[in-house]
Amino acid sequence: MTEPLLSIRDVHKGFGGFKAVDGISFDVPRGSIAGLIGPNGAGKTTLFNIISGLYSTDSGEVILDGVRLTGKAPHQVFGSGLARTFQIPRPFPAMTVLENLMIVPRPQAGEKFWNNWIRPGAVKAQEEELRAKAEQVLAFCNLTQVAGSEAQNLSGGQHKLLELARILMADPKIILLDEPAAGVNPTLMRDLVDRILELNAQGYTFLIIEHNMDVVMSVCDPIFVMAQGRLLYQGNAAGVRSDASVLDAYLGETI
Amino acid sequence: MILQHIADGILSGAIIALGAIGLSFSMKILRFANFSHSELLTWGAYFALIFASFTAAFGPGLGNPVGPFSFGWKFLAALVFTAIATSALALVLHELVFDRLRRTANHMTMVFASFGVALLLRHLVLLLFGGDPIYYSNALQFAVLLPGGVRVMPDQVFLLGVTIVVVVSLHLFLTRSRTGISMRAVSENPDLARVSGVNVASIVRWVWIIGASGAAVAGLMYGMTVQLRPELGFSLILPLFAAAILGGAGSLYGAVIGGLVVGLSENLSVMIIPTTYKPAVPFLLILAILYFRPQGLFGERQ
Amino acid sequence: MRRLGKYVALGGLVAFLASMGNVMAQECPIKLGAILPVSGPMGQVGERISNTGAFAVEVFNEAGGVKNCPVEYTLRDTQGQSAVGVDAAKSLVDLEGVKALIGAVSSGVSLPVLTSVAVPSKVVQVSCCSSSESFTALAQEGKTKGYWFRTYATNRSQAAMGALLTTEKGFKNTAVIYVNTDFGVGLAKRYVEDIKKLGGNITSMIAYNESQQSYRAEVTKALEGNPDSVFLVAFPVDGATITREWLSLGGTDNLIVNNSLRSDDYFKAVGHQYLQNLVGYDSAQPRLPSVTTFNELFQAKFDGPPNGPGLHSVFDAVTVVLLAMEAADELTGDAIRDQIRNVTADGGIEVYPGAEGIKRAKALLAEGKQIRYVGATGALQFDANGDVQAPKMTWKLNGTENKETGYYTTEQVADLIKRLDK
Amino acid sequence: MIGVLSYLIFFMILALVFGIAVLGLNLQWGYTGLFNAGVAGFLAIGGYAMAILTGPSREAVFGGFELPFLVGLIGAMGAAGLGGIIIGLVTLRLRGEYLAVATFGIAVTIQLVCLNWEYLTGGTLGLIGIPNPTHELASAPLAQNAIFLAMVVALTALVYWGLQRIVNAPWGRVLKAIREDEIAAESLGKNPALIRLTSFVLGCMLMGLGGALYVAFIGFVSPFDFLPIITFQIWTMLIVGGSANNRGAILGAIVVWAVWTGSGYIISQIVPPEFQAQSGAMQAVLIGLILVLSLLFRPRGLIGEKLHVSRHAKL
Repeated sequence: MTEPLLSIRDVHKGFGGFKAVDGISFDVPRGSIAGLIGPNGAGKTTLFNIISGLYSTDSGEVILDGVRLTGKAPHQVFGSGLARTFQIPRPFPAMTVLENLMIVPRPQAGEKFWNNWIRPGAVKAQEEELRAKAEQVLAFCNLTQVAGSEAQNLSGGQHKLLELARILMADPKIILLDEPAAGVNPTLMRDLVDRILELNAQGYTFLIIEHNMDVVMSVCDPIFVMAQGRLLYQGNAAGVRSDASVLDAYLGETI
Repeated sequence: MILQHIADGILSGAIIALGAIGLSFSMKILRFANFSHSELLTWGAYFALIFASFTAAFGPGLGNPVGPFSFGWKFLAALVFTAIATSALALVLHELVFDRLRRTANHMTMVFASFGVALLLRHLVLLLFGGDPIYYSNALQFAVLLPGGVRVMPDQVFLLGVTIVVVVSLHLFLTRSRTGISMRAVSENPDLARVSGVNVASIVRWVWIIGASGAAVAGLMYGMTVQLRPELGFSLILPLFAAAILGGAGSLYGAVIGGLVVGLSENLSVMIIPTTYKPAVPFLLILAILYFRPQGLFGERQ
Repeated sequence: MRRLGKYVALGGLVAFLASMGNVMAQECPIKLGAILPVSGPMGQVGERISNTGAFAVEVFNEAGGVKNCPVEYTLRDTQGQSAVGVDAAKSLVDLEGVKALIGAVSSGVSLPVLTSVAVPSKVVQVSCCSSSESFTALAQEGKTKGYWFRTYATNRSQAAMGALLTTEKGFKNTAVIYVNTDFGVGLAKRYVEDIKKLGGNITSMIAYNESQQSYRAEVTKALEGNPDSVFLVAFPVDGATITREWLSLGGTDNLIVNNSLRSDDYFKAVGHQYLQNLVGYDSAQPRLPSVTTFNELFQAKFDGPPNGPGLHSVFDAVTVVLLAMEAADELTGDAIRDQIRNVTADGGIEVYPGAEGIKRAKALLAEGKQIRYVGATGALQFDANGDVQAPKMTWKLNGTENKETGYYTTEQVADLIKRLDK
Repeated sequence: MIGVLSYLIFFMILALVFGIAVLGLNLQWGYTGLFNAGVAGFLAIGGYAMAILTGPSREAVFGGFELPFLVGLIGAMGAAGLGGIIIGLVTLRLRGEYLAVATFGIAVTIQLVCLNWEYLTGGTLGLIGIPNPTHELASAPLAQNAIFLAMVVALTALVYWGLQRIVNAPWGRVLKAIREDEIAAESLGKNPALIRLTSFVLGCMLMGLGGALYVAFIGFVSPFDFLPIITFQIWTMLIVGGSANNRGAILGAIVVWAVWTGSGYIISQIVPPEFQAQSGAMQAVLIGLILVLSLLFRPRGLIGEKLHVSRHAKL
């Protein structure tokens, strides 16, 4: 058995008296599309925020490819090769779609302000490179026609694609998607799922929070089920369907 | 002497607290720092002056002095009059400037607009009433010696009482009345409140009314214990902001405690540092507190 | 950048067209510029000063103006800001073509105006009120090139008079409360030095910053040490606030006040009845009937006596400049500068304020006689640095009247200072 | 004719000196979203640094090193930058109005230090005799001012060019990203704390430069040059001109300064002499009205923000 890519070990997080994440441990295997499901308020997004460094943990740790992420700031986590999207997409609204992408890769020579004075040539060359790459990614995500629009003018589904495209600019080791299918129309959703499968085939690992069970059941393996801050079940789609405790947690909802 | 400084601090803190309540609410519910709020104090004080001069036929200034105080029963009428007049002024500003801006621009634009409005209001007072300091009553009130060697003026003690009454009734309003409860709902989560059927536009108007009334009472109190001049509110703007931010935006008691802390720290500071550095004290205090609690003492973390 | 250039060019054109009329106008009327803080914290003081300055011009015009030309008084507000004051002065000089500048009030504005406008543009600047010692220092370094004058007697003599008054009254323990500006700090420090030499004692020195909401903390601090008297260096508005709080909190009513508080605004604001033990000093008015004329003129014009900071001195500032213009061959800064000492020279024929006095002065000048203007602040004598020495008087309140209680000639004041500086 | 030219030169010097400070504020607010309400404090640091470094020595006052003008300029920027680092480290974790009030307080504190620390700043008297470099180059005042204006224009152009270089570039893109959504930027590997601090410090250095130029031009510095109203003025210039646009910042400086001073001129022309004493209040009312109206009807300023950030990413 190969070493897991992302490893969550006994993570706890409370807000005041409320335990949002209460001792979660699981491993995401390299090359997988892992699903994280559970009823609303189960602590999934909180866990994402912990993994990506936005929240600190009360105890426990997160390991990515042998590197401890716990205690790192979000930008350092990203630098270690973990990228995420948000449940409600957060594009840079008044920037063009193209530049929403070009901003991502690092290190960029031009992000040190003095390089724009003393090494304009290097900055220019790199910008051209970034632009070429961004155009490629935009084409892959079917966003070429909106490359010059302000990001805030895009539709909800396009925002999801934009967030994914943005992440692809950085070639991360693992991609965390927070409800990629929520609020997306069926055609675009199909598009999105195709992109995920294609990327997975190229070797990207995913961890996805999703409520759309068709998507989860068709693409995710393993699947982790959370409820009330705890891990309820882990296994494959068939196992999730047949597990009684999962059905309990989802009482009234169809899986 | 320390007791005297504490007494002075509480008395001047009370005025700051009253003014800061409106500022604190507008920061939380209207979601912008209203730099023209302090001018409402000025206008409040001058509205009371207008009232006093219109009713001069029925006795001097704010009425024939009652007991140890420098004013009479007319004072209460003046209080009501200035609260109404100042609220009207605030609502006019809201309709003409801030409400329009809310629709077209972001909240920072409103902050700058409030700078402009402040300049306008302050100098209109100067144009209308002139720059000379004015007193409701020219008679000087002498301090009463209390046990412990503390001297306070009867007016100030009365005004401290007014402050307490205002704060308690505001508390009751916010916790008992329908409008007050809706107001708190809007302050917690405006979108949710809107969805739950709260008329946000009317709540916003209530915020202006409450803020302006508090400012008017504070202005009147300030005018009574110190003097009226066009820079009355302008000179208070820093302490007001200090108090509102110390307490945490949107918190009634936060603003009151913030006001008292500012008043006390200013007065006590002169025991250890030269008086010339006194204006910096509220700020150093803010800085220290915000460094550890960026949301203020009683504010909620976002 | 091209578009920016266009905007600038457009702005320039507008400014140019706007000012054409003024620049091309004939030499009449002669313009006198005033840069004063008529808004902002000093607005109240500045407004009265400005009105008095305008009044001085009016009086001069009654006497036929300068060189038979009416004088136009052009006021610009400094808002108490140096940059605004500097720009206002420059625009008065360049666009309005004023022949001399009156102002500003605070040294923080007068100094930049002097160094960046008056001296480079070779225009005489006379201030009614700026007291900073920096002007003397600049003049000694030759940086004012003689264009600077002030009709406000320096802090040195004020402090000496204050100390003398305090000790003569028999006060032993004095608290000092002073405004935290160059004026207040300079005066208070000198006062403390002087009073120690005269055998007095200082209980505390409290500086206050202008335009604050309340001064209770300062007052409470100053009350420590149980002073039997208080020396107050302040302007009427803040001064009244401090005095009221001081008295309310049980402070002594043995007040010694600087001349900036010899103002009806101050007396009225505090209440005359509380100030009956107040004493003060001021530059003395010459004991001549013509001064009564000035006071009567002022009273008639403003419906009140000329009590208030800077009123006498701005009247003299304007009058001296206009007399110097009258005496000058041509209306250049240099010519006016050189005539200022001539029209106040010791040994000249004395002339007094008022239309009659000015007419007489003009007649004498026309005859080629030397004159000596003796004005509202006394016989002005500008020294090499543009500073003025004036006789002093002491006063107190008696009911609502303020009454002169003593008179000190220029020589007596100089002697006193010499004694203290030993 | 000469008078008009002379005044215009003078006017432009002050407008552009403010313009440089506005450019600094634009970097902080326009591009990075930092609400610095303490502009006057940084102008003061720059101004006093200039005075101490290049001014004549004085009894009982620190400084008076009589160093060359250029050293003064660099020193002023350095001092303001250092101040920016210290203040930034303490305050930049605050947001919006909270940052504004904290920086405002710092400016008040700086002004109080200037007023009261006599050994360093000369106290209330200020520092006099600060050399204006053009006085050695020409003797006629008009020529001196013309040279000073040329220098200020050159400096403004240099600052403008330097800023355009870095804001229309990947660095500026990160600033804008942080301004628009700090959490998203952070999750995409940008370090907001460091970048906010860098932008803040660079902006403070430009304010220091503006303060130094003002002081060298006026030849004098006192605490009364840096009242809080200056901060308000600089802000108005930026908002009226158009924030997040460097041309807008310069244009705003010129236009607002013209309104600020021109309104005094106009009022002195049209208001009858007996109401002259009210002219100050009328002027302030007018300025307030212009500000409010321009915000109501042109909230983006005269020249608004451009969509593209990096000059290499235009479509």
